Amino acid sequence: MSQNKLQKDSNHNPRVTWEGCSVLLDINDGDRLVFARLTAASTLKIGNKNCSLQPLIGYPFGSLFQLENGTKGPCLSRVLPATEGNYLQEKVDFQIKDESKDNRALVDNNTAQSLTGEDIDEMRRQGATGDEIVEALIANSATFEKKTSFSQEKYKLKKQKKYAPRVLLRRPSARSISEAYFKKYPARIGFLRVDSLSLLLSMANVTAHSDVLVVDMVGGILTGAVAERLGGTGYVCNTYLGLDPYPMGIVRIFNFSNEICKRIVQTPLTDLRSAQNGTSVQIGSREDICNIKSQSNEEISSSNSLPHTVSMEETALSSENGMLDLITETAASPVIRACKTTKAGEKASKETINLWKENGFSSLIIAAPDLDAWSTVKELLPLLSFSAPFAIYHQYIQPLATCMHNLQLGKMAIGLQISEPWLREYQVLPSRTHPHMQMSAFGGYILSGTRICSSDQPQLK
Amino acid sequence: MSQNKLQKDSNHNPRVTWEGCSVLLDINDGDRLVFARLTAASTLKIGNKNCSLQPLIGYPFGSLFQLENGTKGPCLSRVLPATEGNYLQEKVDFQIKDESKDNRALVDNNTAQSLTGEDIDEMRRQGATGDEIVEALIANSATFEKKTSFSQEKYKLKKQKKYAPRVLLRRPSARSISEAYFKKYPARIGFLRVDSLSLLLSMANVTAHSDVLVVDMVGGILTGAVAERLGGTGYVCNTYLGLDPYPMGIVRIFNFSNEICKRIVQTPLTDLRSAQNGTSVQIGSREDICNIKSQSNEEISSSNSLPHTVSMEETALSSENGMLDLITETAASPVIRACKTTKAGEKASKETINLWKENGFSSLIIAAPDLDAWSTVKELLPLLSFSAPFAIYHQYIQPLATCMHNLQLGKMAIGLQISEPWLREYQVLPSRTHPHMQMSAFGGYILSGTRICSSDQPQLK
Amino acid sequence: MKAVKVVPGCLVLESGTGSGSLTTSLARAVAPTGQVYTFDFHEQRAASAREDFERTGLSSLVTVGVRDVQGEGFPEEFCGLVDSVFLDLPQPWLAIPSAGKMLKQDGILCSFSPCIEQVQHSSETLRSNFTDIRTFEVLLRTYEVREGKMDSSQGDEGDSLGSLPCKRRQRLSEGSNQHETSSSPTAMAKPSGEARGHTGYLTFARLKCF
Amino acid sequence: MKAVKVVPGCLVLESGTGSGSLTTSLARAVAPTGQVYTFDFHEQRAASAREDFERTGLSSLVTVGVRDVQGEGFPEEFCGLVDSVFLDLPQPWLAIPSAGKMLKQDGILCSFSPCIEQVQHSSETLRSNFTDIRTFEVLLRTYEVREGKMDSSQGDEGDSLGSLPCKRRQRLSEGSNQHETSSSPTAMAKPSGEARGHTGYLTFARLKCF
Repeated sequence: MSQNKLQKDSNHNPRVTWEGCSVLLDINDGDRLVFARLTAASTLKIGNKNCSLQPLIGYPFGSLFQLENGTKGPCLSRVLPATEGNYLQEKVDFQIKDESKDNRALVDNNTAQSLTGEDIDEMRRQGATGDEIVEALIANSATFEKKTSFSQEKYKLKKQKKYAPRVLLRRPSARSISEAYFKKYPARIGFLRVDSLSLLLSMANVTAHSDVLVVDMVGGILTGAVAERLGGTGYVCNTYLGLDPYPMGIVRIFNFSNEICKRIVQTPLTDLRSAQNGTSVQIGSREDICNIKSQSNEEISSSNSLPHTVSMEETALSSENGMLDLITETAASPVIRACKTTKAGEKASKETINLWKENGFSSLIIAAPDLDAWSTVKELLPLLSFSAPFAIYHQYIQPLATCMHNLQLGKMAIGLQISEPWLREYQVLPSRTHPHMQMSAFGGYILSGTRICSSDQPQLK
Repeated sequence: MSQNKLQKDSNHNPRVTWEGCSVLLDINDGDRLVFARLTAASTLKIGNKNCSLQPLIGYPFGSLFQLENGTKGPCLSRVLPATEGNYLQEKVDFQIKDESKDNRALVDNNTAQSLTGEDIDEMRRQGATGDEIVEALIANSATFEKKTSFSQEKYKLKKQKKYAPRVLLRRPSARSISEAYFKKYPARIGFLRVDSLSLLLSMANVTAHSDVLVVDMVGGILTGAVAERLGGTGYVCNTYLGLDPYPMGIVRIFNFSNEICKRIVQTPLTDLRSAQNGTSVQIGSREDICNIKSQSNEEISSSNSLPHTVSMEETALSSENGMLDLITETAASPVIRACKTTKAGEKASKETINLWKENGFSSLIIAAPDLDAWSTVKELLPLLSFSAPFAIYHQYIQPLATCMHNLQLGKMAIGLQISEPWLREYQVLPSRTHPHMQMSAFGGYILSGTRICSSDQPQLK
Repeated sequence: MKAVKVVPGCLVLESGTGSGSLTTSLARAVAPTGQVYTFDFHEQRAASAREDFERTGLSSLVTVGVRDVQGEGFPEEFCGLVDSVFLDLPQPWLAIPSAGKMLKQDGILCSFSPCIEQVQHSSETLRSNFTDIRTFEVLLRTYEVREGKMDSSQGDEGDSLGSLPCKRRQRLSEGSNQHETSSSPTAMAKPSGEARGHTGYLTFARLKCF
Repeated sequence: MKAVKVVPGCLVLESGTGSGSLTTSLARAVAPTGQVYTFDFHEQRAASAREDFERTGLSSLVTVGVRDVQGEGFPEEFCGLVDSVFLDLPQPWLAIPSAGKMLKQDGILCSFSPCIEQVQHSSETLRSNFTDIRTFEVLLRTYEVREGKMDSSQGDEGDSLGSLPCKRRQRLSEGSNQHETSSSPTAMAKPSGEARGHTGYLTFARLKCF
C-alpha cells in the first residue's frame, strides 16, 4: 500500500472538523449516539427528516447544532453560545433549594394541551422556529403553571427534543467511543467499560515508545486506545490465532494520523512464536498468506466503509435507551476514506518482529471473551521481556482465577491481582444529588501481574 | 429439664437492664465492644482500671456512662442527658460551612503540651473529674487555638477517650450482635454481615409461626436472628450432620425469654430424614443418644457460661481496630444464668418432628462455610414443603453457582437467584459528607429460590 | 435491612404508606402481636393500600390513616409508646420532631431518602434529640449463571444487527503442564448487566435516653 | 480514569501537586512531546516532588511551581493553550474560573474531591462556562484466589482466641444425580475483606464552545 496518498492530515486543526473526518453525534443529550464521517453528501435522519451533515464541517468539536426549517428543507444550524447560555441558565434557576410545590393537586391528562397537531403544522408552514413552537405549547398548556418546577423543566425538555432537536458534535476518542459502544452495543466491545479499558492501559503501563502486544477481540477498541496513548511512538502489535486477523473496525473511527496508523500492526501468533533463532524464510512465507488475507479484509471494510454499517433507524425521541447508529455517507468520497483507513493494521515488518523476538514486548493486554485466559496467557507470556507487566480482561472471574492460580503454581509471574473496577455516576443538582438510579453493575474483571523468569517455561534469551 | 425454674423474665421491662441480663458495652464510641452479663460481681477493665458493672443495672438501654474516680476507686456513673446534649452541641458547632482555616501554618510536635503526666496524676489525687482534666489539657496546649476546628475536635475527643472514657449500654439484638462480631471477629460468624443476615431472613420469608430449618455453622447468630424474628411462635430447627450439634453460643447473648428459647431446637439430620412413613421406634432410639449429647454439651456451656470466654485485654484507647471482648462474671450467679441459658437448643419432640415430616418445613436457611452448598441443599430441600423458599449464604460464589446450576438441571427449584448485598456507610457532616473511606467490600453471596416438586428427587407426600 | 430492629410485638409508625410494600414487611415482622400504623397524605393511595391489606390478610396488623405527617406530625395518642418510626417523605426533617415524641426510650427512627441533601438536612435535625445517627446505602447485585467454558459470552443483547463478525471459538492447544488446575468449571457466574444503581439512603437514629 | 483524555503532546495543568502520583501518570501520558505544569501551595512539597521527578527521569516533562492557585489562579501565560486541567484542591470552585481561561476550546477539566459538598459547590460553579458536567465515583475491588474445595474459609483472622470450636469438615455422601456438574474447581476467587470504600469523586467538565 502506498504511503503517500493525500497525506494532508497533519495540516488539520484537530479541534475543528474537516471534510472526511469521523465524528460522534450526540442527539438530544444522549438519546441517540451516531458515528458519522462528515462529507458534502452525508446525511442524518432525525425524526422523519433527512438533513445534510455538511453544515457541521469546519466547526470546533463541542459545537451544538439545532434542527431548523431552512428554506431548502430541514437543516442543522449552530446554536450560539448566548442562546445556549440562557437555556442552561433557566435550567439552573428552576432548581430551588427545598422543593415547596408538589404534585398532590395535579391531575395530568391529555386534554391539558389546547394546541393541536394541525396548529403546529400550520406554525411550521409559517416558518416558526422549533423554539417558538415549544413556547407556544407551553403557553397553551392548561397544567404547565401548576406543575412543579421540576415537572415544568421535564415538559419543556421533552417538547424541545421533539420540535427543536439538538446535535452535539463530539470528537471520537477512546473515551467517547467506548462510552458510546458500551451504552448501546456493549457486546461488540466485550462489555469493556471505559474505566476497565483505562485500567487495562495503566496496569499494562502503556506509555510512549512501548511495544504493546494485544489480543483484541473487542472490535478494535483496545487497539485504538493503545494507539491513542502511544501517539505515534512504539507499536501496538495486534496478534491473532489462526489465519484471520480479528476485526478491528473501531480503529477507523478514531481520526488517527498516518503516523499513528503506521504503529498499529497485525501479526499472527505463529510468526511471533516461530523459533527464537529467527528462521526468516518461515516468516516470509507466512507473511505472504497474511498479506492477502488482510487485503481481502480491507476490501470488505472498503465496501462497508465503517465497521458496523447500520441502517438509520427511526428513533422515538423520547427513547431512554439511546441509539448508537453508525452511518455511512450515501455518496462516498473514497479518496479521503482511503487516506484514513488504509494504514492501520498492516503486517509488522520482519525487522520489527525480529526485534521483538530479541527484546520481548514491553507489555501485554488481552481482551478476548472467546479465548480461555490460561491457555492464551501461557502462550503469550514468553513473548514479553522480563518484568514486563500484563493485564487480562474477562467478563467472568473464574477463568481469571484459574489463570492466576496456574501462574502462581508455575512461578511465571509476580504481583498477581484480580481487580474489579466500579464506576458510579452521580446526578449532582441542587437538592437532587444522588447516584444514578440505573448503572452498569458490571465492568468485568482484570488479572494483572508482572512476568518473571520461570524454569518451567520456554524462555527468551 | 424442668421448665418452671425462676420464670421471672416476663416481668422484666425489656428496655431496662436487670440483674443477670446480657448487654453490649460500647466503649469510647466503638473503640471497644464488649458483651457482658450484668451481675453484682462482674467487672470491666478500662485502661488499667477495674470497675464494677453493678452501677449499670436498672438503667435503660441506650444510657451513657463515664468512668470517674469514686471514693472507693474508679466507677461508672451515668452521663446526664443535659451534659451529653452540650457535648454533642459543641460537636456540631465545630462544623463550619466551608472550612477557612487549614493546617498550612501548623507544626505539631510533642512540646506543645505543658501539662506533665505528674501534673495530671496530682489533679486526679485532688479529685478532678475526667472532664476537668481534658479542659486543663486544652488550656495548657500551646497549639490548640491554632488548629482547625476539625483538628480541635479530634484532639478533644482523643483526650476525652483517655481521661474520661465513656461506656454506652446497648441492647443485644440480631443487629447489634452481628455488627459487633463482624467488626472484630468476622470469621466466627462466617463473615456474615448484618445486611446479609437480614436478607437471608427476608428471602427465606421468616415470619411468625414459620417452621424454619437452619444449618447454622456461624456460631448461632443465624439461629438467634431467626428466633428473634419468630418471637416465640413457630420453630427454628437447627439441624446438623454427624453426632455433634454445631455450637450456637451466640444465642445466649440475646436476652431471650423462655417462650422464645423453647422454640429453638436442635435435631440431627438423620432424624429428620428417617423414612417418611415415621418409624417412631427408630426416632426414639436416636433421640436417646442425642439427649445425652446435648446434655453434655450444656455442661460445657455451663462451665464456660458464655460462648467465647475471652479474658479481658488491656486495650490501647487510641485503637482504631475496636475490640470485641466477651467478659464473664468473676463470681457467677448460676441460678439466673441457668434460667437464661438452659432452654435454647433442646431436642425437638417426636410429635414436632413427625409434624415436620408430614407438612415439611416452611423455609430453609443455610450458613455453613464448611459444607459444600450443593450436596447440603440436595439433602435438605426435600424436607421443605412445596413452594417453600430457601436462602443459602456462602463466602464464595462458585459453590453457589454450581448449586444453582444443578438445581436448575434437576428442576428442583424456581426463582433461583444469586445476590450479593452491598452496604456502604456514609459520614454525614456539614461540608464533610462522603462514604466511609474503609468499608467491608464483602458481604458474601446468597442463593435464593423456591422449592418445587421434582420427579428426580424423593418427595414428601 | 429496614426491618432488622422490628420484632414481634412491636408498635410501629410509618409515613408515607406509598405502595405499601414496606408496610407489608413491617406487618409481617411485628406479627402476631404487634401493630403497624401507617399514614399517607393521599386519600386515594391510603384507600388502595387498605384494600391491599384486606386482600393479603394483614388488616388486623395494619391501620392506614390519611394524614399530612410533615405538616401535622403523628397523632398525639402514640406519644412515648412506639418502638420504631419509618419515614419515607420528601422532607423528613419536618416529621422528625414529632417522631421523636412518639418513640419510647432507645426507640429507633429510620428514614429513607433518595437524595443526599435530604439526608444532610435530616441528619442535622436528628442531632438534637437522637444519637447513633448512621446513614447507609444498600445495594443488591445479582448474578447470572451460565454453563460452559468461554461460551455464549456475547450476542444475546437482543439486537441482531451485527455482533462481532468473528464468532468462531478458538482454543490454543492445551499444554500439559503438570501443575495446572482444571481449566473451567461448567457453571460460571457473572454479574447481571444492568442493576439498580441506587434506590436511596437509609438513615437510622436512636432516641437519646432521658 | 483521570488520564483517559490525556494523550501524547498535550499541555496539562495540575494543582495541587500533592504526592505527585497523578503528576507522574499525566507526565507518562503526555510523553514524549507534551508538558505538565503542576502547582502546589507548599514550598516544601513542591521541592520534594521536583526531586522525585528528577529521580524518575520525568523532569523534562514536568515543571513544578509554588503557587496558591485557589487564591491567584493559574499563570496568565497559559491562557487558551491548555488541553486539560486537573484540580485536587480543598475549594476547587475558587480555581475553576481561572481553569476555564486556561483551556482551549472543548478542553477538559477534571476535579477530584473527597466530599460531596465540594462536588456540589464545584458543579454549581462549573455550570456557567462548562458543559457535559459529569461526576463519577471510581472504586476498585480486589479478589483473593484460593485453592481447594470449601477449605480454609475460616480461621486466618490473625487471632487464635477461639475461632469456632467446631473445625471439622463434614461432607454429605455425594449423590449420583446424573445431571450434576462438577462440584468445585480448585481455584476460587473471593473479594478481599477490607477495601478502600471511598477515595473521592471525580467531576469532569468540558469548556463550552464559543
